[in-house]
Amino acid sequence: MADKIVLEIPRYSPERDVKPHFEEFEVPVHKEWVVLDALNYIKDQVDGSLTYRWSCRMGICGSCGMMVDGEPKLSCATFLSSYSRNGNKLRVEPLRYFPIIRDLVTELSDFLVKLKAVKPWLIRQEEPPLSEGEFLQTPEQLEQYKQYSMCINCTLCYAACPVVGLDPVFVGPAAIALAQRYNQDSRDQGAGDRMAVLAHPEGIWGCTFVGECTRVCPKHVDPAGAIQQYKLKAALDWVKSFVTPLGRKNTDVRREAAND
Amino acid sequence: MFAVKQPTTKVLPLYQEFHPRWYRPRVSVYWWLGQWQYLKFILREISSVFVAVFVVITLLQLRALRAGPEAYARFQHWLQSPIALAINGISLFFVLFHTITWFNLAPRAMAVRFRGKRLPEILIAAPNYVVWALVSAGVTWLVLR
Amino acid sequence: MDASSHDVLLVGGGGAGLRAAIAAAEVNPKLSIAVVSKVYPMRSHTVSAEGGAAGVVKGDDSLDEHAYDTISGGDWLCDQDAVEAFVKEAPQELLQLERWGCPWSREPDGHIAVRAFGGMKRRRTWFAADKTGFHMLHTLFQTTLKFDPITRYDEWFVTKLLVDDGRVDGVVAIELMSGKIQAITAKAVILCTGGCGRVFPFTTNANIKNGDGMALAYRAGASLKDMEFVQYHPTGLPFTGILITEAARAEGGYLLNKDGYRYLQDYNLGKPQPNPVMRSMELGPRDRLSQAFVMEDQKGRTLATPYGSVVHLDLRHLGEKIINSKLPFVRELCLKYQNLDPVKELIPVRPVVHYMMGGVSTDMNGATPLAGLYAAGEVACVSINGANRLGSNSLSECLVFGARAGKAAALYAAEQKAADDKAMAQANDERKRLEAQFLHKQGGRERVATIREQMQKAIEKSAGIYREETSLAEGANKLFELQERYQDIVLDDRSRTFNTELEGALELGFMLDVAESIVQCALHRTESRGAHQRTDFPARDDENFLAHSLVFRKPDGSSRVEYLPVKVTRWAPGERVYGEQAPESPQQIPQAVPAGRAG
Amino acid sequence: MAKQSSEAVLWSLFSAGGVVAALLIPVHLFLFAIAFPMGWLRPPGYEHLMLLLRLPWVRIYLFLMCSLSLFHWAHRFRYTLYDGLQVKHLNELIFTLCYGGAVAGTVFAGYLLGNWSGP
Repeated sequence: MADKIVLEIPRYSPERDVKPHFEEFEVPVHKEWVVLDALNYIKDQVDGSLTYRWSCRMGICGSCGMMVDGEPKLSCATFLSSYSRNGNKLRVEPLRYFPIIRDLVTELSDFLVKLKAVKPWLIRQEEPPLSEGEFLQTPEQLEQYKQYSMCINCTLCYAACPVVGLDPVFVGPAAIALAQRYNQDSRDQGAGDRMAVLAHPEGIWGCTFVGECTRVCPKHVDPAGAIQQYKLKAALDWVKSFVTPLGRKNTDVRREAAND
Repeated sequence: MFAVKQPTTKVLPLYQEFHPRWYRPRVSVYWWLGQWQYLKFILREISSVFVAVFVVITLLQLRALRAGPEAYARFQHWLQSPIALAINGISLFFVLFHTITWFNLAPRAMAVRFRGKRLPEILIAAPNYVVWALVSAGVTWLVLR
Repeated sequence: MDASSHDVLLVGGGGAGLRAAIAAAEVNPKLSIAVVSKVYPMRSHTVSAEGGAAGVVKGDDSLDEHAYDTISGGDWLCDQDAVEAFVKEAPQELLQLERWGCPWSREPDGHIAVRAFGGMKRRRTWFAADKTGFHMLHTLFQTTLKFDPITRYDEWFVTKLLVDDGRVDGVVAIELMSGKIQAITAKAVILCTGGCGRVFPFTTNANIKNGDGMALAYRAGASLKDMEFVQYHPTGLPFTGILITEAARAEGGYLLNKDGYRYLQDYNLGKPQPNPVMRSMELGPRDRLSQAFVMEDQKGRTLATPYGSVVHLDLRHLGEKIINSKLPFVRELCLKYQNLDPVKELIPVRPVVHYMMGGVSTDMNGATPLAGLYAAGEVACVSINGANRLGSNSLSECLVFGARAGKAAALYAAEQKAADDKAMAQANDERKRLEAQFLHKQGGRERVATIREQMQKAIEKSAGIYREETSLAEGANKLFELQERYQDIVLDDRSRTFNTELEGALELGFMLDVAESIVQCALHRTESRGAHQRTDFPARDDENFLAHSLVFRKPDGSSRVEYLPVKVTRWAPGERVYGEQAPESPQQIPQAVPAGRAG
Repeated sequence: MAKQSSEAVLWSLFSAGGVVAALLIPVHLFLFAIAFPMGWLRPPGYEHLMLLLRLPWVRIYLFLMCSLSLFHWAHRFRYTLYDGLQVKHLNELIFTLCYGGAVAGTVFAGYLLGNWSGP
């Protein structure tokens, strides 16, 4: 194993640059160092102006996503030593398809708008008083949506999804998976509301099932699967709307309520 | 539904203090060449073209059948031409690629649950292959009988 | 200069901050509420909490037992009225979170499941596998999205509280993306910025936990309480300091020294049993377990690694099924960061700085003596944690006191008039200070990272698990020197856009103040209690120190320590007994209140 | 809502076509376009094929195979053009071309197979 590695990092500051240019930094490689440790080494020892986000360093806060050797990764969970053979150069870039604020920092407000748009909260028609205790939910019912509740909003899936890059209005993998998280929750009655938002050319129908979102997800959420299952449900809802005289949206809510 | 942010104009405005100017990388037209997974995806999608090509060939063959034994023989002869064989050889590769990717992705699109647990993907994918084998055998039998 | 104005302003968007925001919005939907956070709220450190949140919910448990465990766990330094309110409201808050969709782990019949936890006599820790904090934070964040009165200032860094005539009028903050420095005025400000683990070199705490709120309040004239009580969690991974949750021991994990011996039995923590026993051995309180490690290390019975001595946490006998269902994150963390599989291998662990029992001194509604200033969560000291916090009380604390502070601030704000122009003048001065001291500064030689490292080393050496007068005095001197050198700091980065080096420098300034308050409080408390262990004063001294330390900042920047008596309601100070000698039911309890379902 | 349901229809047709194409096309293609022309297998005689095509269910089977496969193509090709060539601004043209093609193929298949009156 080499004891040094060169990091190639695009530098961009709107005050100085029209577009990013690469800079190289030589950093030591320690067995237990992750890419983030190398960035911290540069910031502390070499160039204090290197700009990136990080916080928990244990793969749960979702701040430190970057393109590492062309792949979306959490830099706190990617060992430096796995790259030290690649000619001793490693490219670390901001997450793809996002506007860049500076260096490795991407612009996330659009993502947050999309997250909110899918109504990611428990929707109930009536709210019994707290004194009635918890909504019962068996471990099996919990299992139905647990996987989709694991998303840490790291946006790696957006950086993996070409549709996000090509079509900026596409709602995107994490947000749709989050909608499914609530749709599949036995306590929720808002699937109809969310369907109205997501059964849309810029919602689920925009997805072409590239499947990359699922491959890069560090928490195994499987947004691609969530979206296809959503499409299937939307198609079945459409068929049902012919069978039942009631409107699509209403049948949906009523069925969910009946399940409760 | 979602606000589309207009890309910056061609002439870049100068930086003004306290007004961040984002750099927006453009997605190359050849984005799908840069990464093996993307290329695989595009090949998967392109497979549909070869599906369509074969459907057209099938329809032409049916028309030839309708038109009588001579027309059918002429069509058979065309199928033996190098160009037809080349097209169909490539088609076979893509069609098989379609079948395999389709079967392997099917379990992801369908969450089948049994006693609260989601069935492992292999249990959903495997029957697809079994059905495929049976149907293929059935068609072959019917045609060759 | 731009300015914006709100009724209630939250600094920090973690568990306490978001809970407070929702509480304020529910009290009075007409109020304008703002959450200012230096990170996107879902990045807040609540996300890293693993084990669970305590709240009495099962029939075999009682509020009094929870209170007793908390008070004895805190070595009788808790304010008992606050603890009583806390244990009463905790179940309701946890239930409320369930109503908002938190994916709590369940019993087969669909009811909430609870697990055992260190220092607790009964099973009362609600959990969502071992990602409880993550699920709580995301549930709270997603729930806030449906409240229109809540405005968010994501990635804004607060540098100063606006104080006028003993009243807090808002904050000055930097919008990181643009570099804009502006006033955000408010009738009430609630600090929910979490703790300050990053003052120490080896901590479970995220990079963002720099004691910002503590320093903001301290500089504004509020006092900090019980700052000498720093909790070391007994099981952190060496090098990274990543936390291996106490739930690993609650599910039955063993702590072994280098001979494979369950050494806790030598430290008055009970006799080893194959299955976990409440308040015994591995389920003893965190202070005692961390102290036992130091003793074991001194006896040469730990293992040496490049990142300090370690002992082993053994989960192998639990089997893959239990580990995967109850402790999946532990396995994930071990595999990803330590390259080992706890199903088959021993986990190397060592004590790691985890939590601040102390913080901004508040009353039971989160109010500080400064009008309009509130605090809740780890940044605050109410105090329910006393000299040692019990695992799984902190998440509940965020909810209970977050909600209380939110309500109190909303009621207060509704009665106040808006801030006047003086706030703007102060904000302007703050902008000039930041520019002169950092962005437009000429000269300077010190790097942020150098001073930060030296501060961390100094405080570890002087105020670690065991302290004594000489080392604390040395630490105080070193911190004084570093404060001087801090004035000579120079930044590589002078730009406006997302200047994280400036942010780091400001955080370092906050940490230096907080570090000093820790060392000063530790120096003045000449007794040993809970997490504060003085080798030169090994006994607890209830006569002189059944009292909270209050540290104030004097006009010259130095500190003054005072004491405030502990509030005792029903539990007279006693001996902390763990292991088999532990009383079956707590003494001194006039009547045991059976725990009903919350409500 | 109209747009919403049309997408659901198109996606359903695409999916059905994907299944049909995956199951049926390989064997048809292998037999009729590779194995028979190459002489690997003895091709069925004209009469045998005509016999089969007189069975209504065989014609329905072929009709569905052709039509659904074409809708499968139309949907995928539409998105491939959008994404691969970044020509989403030609949305209407592409839409008409793709689904129009599928409809035309379906009509042609219906004409061929609808009333089989071979010699």
